[in-house]
Amino acid sequence: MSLILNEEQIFLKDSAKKFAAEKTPTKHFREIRDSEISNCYDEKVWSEMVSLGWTGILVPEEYGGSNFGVAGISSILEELGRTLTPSPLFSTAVVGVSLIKHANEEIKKEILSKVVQTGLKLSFAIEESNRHAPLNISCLAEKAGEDYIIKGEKSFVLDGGFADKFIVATRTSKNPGDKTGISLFIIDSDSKGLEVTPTKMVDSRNAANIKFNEVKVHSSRMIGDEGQGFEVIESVLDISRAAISAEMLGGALEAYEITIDYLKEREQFGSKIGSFQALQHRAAIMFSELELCKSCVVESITSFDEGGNDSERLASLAKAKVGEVFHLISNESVQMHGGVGVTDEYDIGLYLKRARVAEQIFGNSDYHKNRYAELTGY
Amino acid sequence: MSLILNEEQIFLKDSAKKFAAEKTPTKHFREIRDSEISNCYDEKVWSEMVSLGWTGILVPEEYGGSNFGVAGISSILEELGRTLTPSPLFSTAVVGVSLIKHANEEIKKEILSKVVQTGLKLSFAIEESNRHAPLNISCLAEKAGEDYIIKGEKSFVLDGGFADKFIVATRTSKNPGDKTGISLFIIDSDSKGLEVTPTKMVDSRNAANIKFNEVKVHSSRMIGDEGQGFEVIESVLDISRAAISAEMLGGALEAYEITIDYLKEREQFGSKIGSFQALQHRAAIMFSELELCKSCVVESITSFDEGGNDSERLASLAKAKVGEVFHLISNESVQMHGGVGVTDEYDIGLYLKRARVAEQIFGNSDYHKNRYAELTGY
Amino acid sequence: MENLENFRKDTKAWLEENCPPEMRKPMGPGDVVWGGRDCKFPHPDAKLWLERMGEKGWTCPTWPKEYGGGGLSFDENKILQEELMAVRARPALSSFGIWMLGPALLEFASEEQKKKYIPDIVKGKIRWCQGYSEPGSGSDLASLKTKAEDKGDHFLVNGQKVWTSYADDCDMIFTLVRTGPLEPKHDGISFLLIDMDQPGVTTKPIKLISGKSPFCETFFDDAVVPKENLISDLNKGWDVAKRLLQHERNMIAGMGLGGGSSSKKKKDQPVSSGMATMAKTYAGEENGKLADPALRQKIASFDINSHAFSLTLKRASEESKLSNSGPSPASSMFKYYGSESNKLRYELMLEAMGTKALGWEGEGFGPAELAITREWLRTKANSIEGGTSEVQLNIIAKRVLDLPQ
Amino acid sequence: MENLENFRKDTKAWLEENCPPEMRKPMGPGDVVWGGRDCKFPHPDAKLWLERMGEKGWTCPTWPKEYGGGGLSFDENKILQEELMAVRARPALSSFGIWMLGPALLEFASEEQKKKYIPDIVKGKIRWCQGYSEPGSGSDLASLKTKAEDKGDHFLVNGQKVWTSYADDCDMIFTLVRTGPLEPKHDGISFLLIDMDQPGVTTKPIKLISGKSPFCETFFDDAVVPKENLISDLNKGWDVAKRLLQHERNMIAGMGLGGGSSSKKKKDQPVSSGMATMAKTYAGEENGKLADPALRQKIASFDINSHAFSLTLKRASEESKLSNSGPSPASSMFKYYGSESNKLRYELMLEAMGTKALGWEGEGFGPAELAITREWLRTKANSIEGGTSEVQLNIIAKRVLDLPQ
Repeated sequence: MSLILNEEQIFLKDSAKKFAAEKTPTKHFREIRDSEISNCYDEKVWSEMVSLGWTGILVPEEYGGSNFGVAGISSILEELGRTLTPSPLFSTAVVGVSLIKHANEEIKKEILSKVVQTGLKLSFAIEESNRHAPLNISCLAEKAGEDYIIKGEKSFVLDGGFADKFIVATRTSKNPGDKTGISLFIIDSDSKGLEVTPTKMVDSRNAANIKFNEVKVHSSRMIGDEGQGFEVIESVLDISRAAISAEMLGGALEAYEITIDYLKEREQFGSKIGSFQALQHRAAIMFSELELCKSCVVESITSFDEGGNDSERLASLAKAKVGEVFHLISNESVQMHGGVGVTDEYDIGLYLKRARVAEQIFGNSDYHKNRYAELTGY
Repeated sequence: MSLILNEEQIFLKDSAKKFAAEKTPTKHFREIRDSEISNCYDEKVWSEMVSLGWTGILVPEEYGGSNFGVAGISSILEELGRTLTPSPLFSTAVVGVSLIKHANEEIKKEILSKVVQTGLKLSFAIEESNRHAPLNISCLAEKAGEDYIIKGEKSFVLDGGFADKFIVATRTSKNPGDKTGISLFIIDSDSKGLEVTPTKMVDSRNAANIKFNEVKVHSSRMIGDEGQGFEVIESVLDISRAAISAEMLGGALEAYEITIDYLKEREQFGSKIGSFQALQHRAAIMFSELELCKSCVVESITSFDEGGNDSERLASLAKAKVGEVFHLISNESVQMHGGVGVTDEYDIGLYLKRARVAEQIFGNSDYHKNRYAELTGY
Repeated sequence: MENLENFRKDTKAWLEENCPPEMRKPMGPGDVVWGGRDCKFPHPDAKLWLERMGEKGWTCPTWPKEYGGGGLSFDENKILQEELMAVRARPALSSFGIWMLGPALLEFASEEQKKKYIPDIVKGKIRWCQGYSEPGSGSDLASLKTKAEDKGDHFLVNGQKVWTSYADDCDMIFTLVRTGPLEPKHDGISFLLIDMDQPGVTTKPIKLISGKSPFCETFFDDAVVPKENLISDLNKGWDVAKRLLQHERNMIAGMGLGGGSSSKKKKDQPVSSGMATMAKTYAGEENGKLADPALRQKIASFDINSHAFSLTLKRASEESKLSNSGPSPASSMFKYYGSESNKLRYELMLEAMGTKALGWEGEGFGPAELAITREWLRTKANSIEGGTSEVQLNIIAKRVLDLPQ
Repeated sequence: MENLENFRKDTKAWLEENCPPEMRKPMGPGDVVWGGRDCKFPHPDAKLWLERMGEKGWTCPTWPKEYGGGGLSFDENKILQEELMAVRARPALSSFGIWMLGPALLEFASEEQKKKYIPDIVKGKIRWCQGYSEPGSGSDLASLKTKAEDKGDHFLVNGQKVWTSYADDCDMIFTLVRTGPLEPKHDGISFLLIDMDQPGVTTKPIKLISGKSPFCETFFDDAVVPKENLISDLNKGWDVAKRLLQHERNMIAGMGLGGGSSSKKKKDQPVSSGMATMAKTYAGEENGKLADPALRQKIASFDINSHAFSLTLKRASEESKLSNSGPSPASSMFKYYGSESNKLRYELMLEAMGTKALGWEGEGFGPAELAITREWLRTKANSIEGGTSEVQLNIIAKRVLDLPQ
């Protein structure tokens, strides 16, 4: 596994860095947050992302994508994470596209090309409780002739408030907790009986609660085979965990750098506070932990593209480690800022909020420690 | 529950402090350790403890004791813990006496008076595996007429290498893990078939592995009723956990104070190392944690004497907390001493060793956190 | 003792007659009475209740009678509080004047000043806020720069304060200002009372990461302050400040105590842990155990520390009663541990609640859930306000451990 | 490339002929060959093997041929190491001369000194130890006080060194001594080679908390050192020292890597964690999971960090290859994290083993168990030797983070 990005990936990362600096500095996030737009993303920015080809990075060339791989899109997310860029990129270009890639040719042609060309927005409806539990699916899809009728509820559906299409994990047989019997469907957001309630999260992003009131979907809109959805889910989740870890790393690095700058600048008791040894040691520990995170993330995001056979474990490792460190850094950063750290005026608190939401996406640190241990055989 | 010792307890504590300073400073421990005495206690010192009445503190007055209570003996142990005083006091006067107090009148008369007058040494054989598991008793006692025949093995028997009498937890019915079916017997150390192998621990104390090769014991030597031993065990263990927590607190306080003194004295880079803020903060955290430990210990040790109804939980709380803090303090103390901290010449490393052994006595911190949660209903 | 029993009887009777029925109902968040020139009362009975209590001086029961206080002894006050509790009386008045300024005036003000200000505090006529911190001086409070220039019969004040709670609703502010040189910094500070009802004083609310807050920035732009508003001697304000800060520290330390700690076992009642009960609701249970073993372990650690901490507060108070000593430097330990513990409490609640703790507003979350999320963010300030955790550790190292500086 | 293939062929052939069969067996702890005037060989073949390897200069393969080294290129050395590994050859020589002194001499010594000392290091004729630390100067190495007085043609050395490994078995010691003033402290230090076979040099072993150790105290009492034993210029020894310390730091950082880290997953092989496997033996398992959930969580955290750390070492080496740079100040991070991680590894092993990890000697414990207990104690020195963790954090803050001093 390479631990250094290749030229192509470095190019994407640099472009994203430039993009974030010019188009989506944290000021952009604040503007959206404080505006009346409840969607928490900007159409114009999204169009620009689409025209830069970012939605097609995981899309094979035959459907108009660039196939630049998980490391490519993750490098972009890391840079966007630094400025807290709000966009449907993760939900659409990582989670959504990875799911659709398991669908039949017809669907792929239809949806992937639209994602690449027009920025069609996708959202994955999987969670049903207040913590990540991909096996605990009780949302029911019952066969009725050529159709399935979906009944049930989903929560914490990322970017669900404005998605064009949902991919829904349903149960077509067996009981909640069973690995088989799970099937995936593609549902249009304007489907009859679909009740989407956007929720406003502490990080000002959008997630949704969804009710399926007997939503009818044609069997041709199933991804993969009936009852075999879980394998697809796990592999897509691992890619998504690696990618969100990269975004979190970006946020953690930025929060850390903002704080180090503050330590160099703020004076108390006649000295820069960065000269106080207790803070120096804590800063040095943050540096060390971030170095470890960088390694985990780069290993995890490159493992998919290089066909590694340990991607599940590395994804859990990265998500667990980065989650813990972003938690640490966000707390330490606010504390080291003192009074201004808890004001809305300073950016540092925004990272604290984002850290906790991102921590919960597709499994928090304890979830992944546990999974890591299981995959390692203990 | 009182959080301040009464006059009687303060008197005992002061006497013990004086005793430790005069008779058993750490030099005394070193002398025994480096001598050929494998027993790791000094007969003369033991006699003096006996003549001070310390072995009778938990013994009712009718058997010659003072009945000064758990808080009394624990206060003594705290002071002796400061100088790492090696003696059979804990095994005999706390664990042993508390067990014997549940025996019939005849046994009490016989044994308790000898403990008080001649310093008869008792030892409790309970553990069978490498971690504390008071329910997992498979050492068998089979009835044979008026006798029982004991077969099985015990390990980590504190002060077992030189005890005069053992109290053994055996199974008379049911299976390991069952709360009933456990019976306690008193066995003379010269019993036929009893094979005692003293072990030398990292803290230079003595523990023993014991084999029972069909050891015959008369049924009159049973403590309490057949099969009802577990209730006795749990109540004695809780007293013992509180008392050993007090000893550990003494060790932690001393290690901490030695270290604070060292910080005030050692110079590096032209300054006392105690002036370095990073060390100051770590020292202040140690102080805070020790304050919490003092409170837990005093609450726990007084709860037995005051007839509190929450003694189990408070004992687990104290053992869990003090175990963790002694662990922290012993590590920090050695580190803050730098190079000399890892030499045998300095005392500080002795506390590190004692901390780890004491941590394992009757359940380590995780064991007691778990038990605390269970007793609190989660 | 007979006197005390009489006092209890009289108090009981007085409360029976004078505490209005409305004032015996549980309080909502909008029901606090802060006093002041434009005091807003949630209910006419609240006005009545304040007037009656103020008349007796029982808003400040132990303050001297000559300044309008209740003049009660320690034991009498204990009885009063018990009887107030017994009828579930609401506090007649909440006030920084009572909590902070009053005790400082009693210790440091002139006879004239005491006569002028204390009765109004007791009766809630003036609403006070505090003005210590400045944008440039957080932990290093003594480096403050707000300047009071001597203009003969008055001072002219220029500068800015931050973290002035409720300043936009207050009548007057007690402040630390610089009247002397910047160095040595502790020697040029004075304690000044400033009327906010003048063009030279303006305020601006501060928005926190947790949302709206009572905190404001307060700006002084040629504010005029009569000389007689100086408390204690010129340039001796730091002594007043130190006493007030110590007081504040003790108040905040108490925050580490609420909620999560497992309750004391009562005879024949099952013990319980608030945090664990809540966690079970969100994370489920298996055979009576919290289903998530990692979370369970963390909650057990928290409960143990929380219990040990409240026990330590109790022990310290028993010990200080025994030795008859005032607040010790160890109060820094309480401030440190209490605020860190409170932060941890909310982090654990967040962890237990999972995505249910991630809401900001609107649909999809219960009001209690939203409140916890906001409070989680609010707790981040606990280890900063009233002296940061770092400052507390410095104080412990210096004053308690006596480590070299 | 053709040359390299030839080199591999020749090497293979040479080893086949010259590496004695005894030297291809696994080593026991007593089988290390340290060289020296009174070198003890565990077997006659060890002597033969050292002579043959020394003759070719392959004990120091990349050192220049003119000083007895192997003169091999980077790629040739890689091949040599691979071929040595292929026949499982034991190291012919272990030596602080090779690890520490040699590189310093190559960089700082005069031509004459190189000719005199380096060939003997290569051949293992002289056994060296290092003398830096003193009882008064631990982290603050530059405050050392051992004094070398100029006596015309020689120095007279007085003072004491500590932590001199194997000093009681060594022939010579390379030391830092004070030849100039105490202030500024870095400017009065010189690097001196001292023959230990003289009455003015005595040694005394240091007993550690883990038991016997190779460390000694070394005393200089009018030790005589010829002027030509000064390396680099007078009072310029600190430059040599800094380089050596950096080198040492990198060596120690590697220690955080062993044992506990979970192994890389091989195709169709189950992954495993050494620590977890061991823990299962002692703490049992339930449904394939380690029975103790708290311990399991801690081991998972450890394994994750351990994996992340070794990955970071690898990444740093890839990056430095790419940028062609030498060791960076970030090596302090490796020293810090590696030693802390190694301490934690042993604490976890102790926790897993329960009372089985509490033995000191004698019956009742297996040899592996006793070794772990001793090693646990030994690891406590990891975060002290070669620069304490505190010093490493200082360096990171200063050199990497560029925080104000």
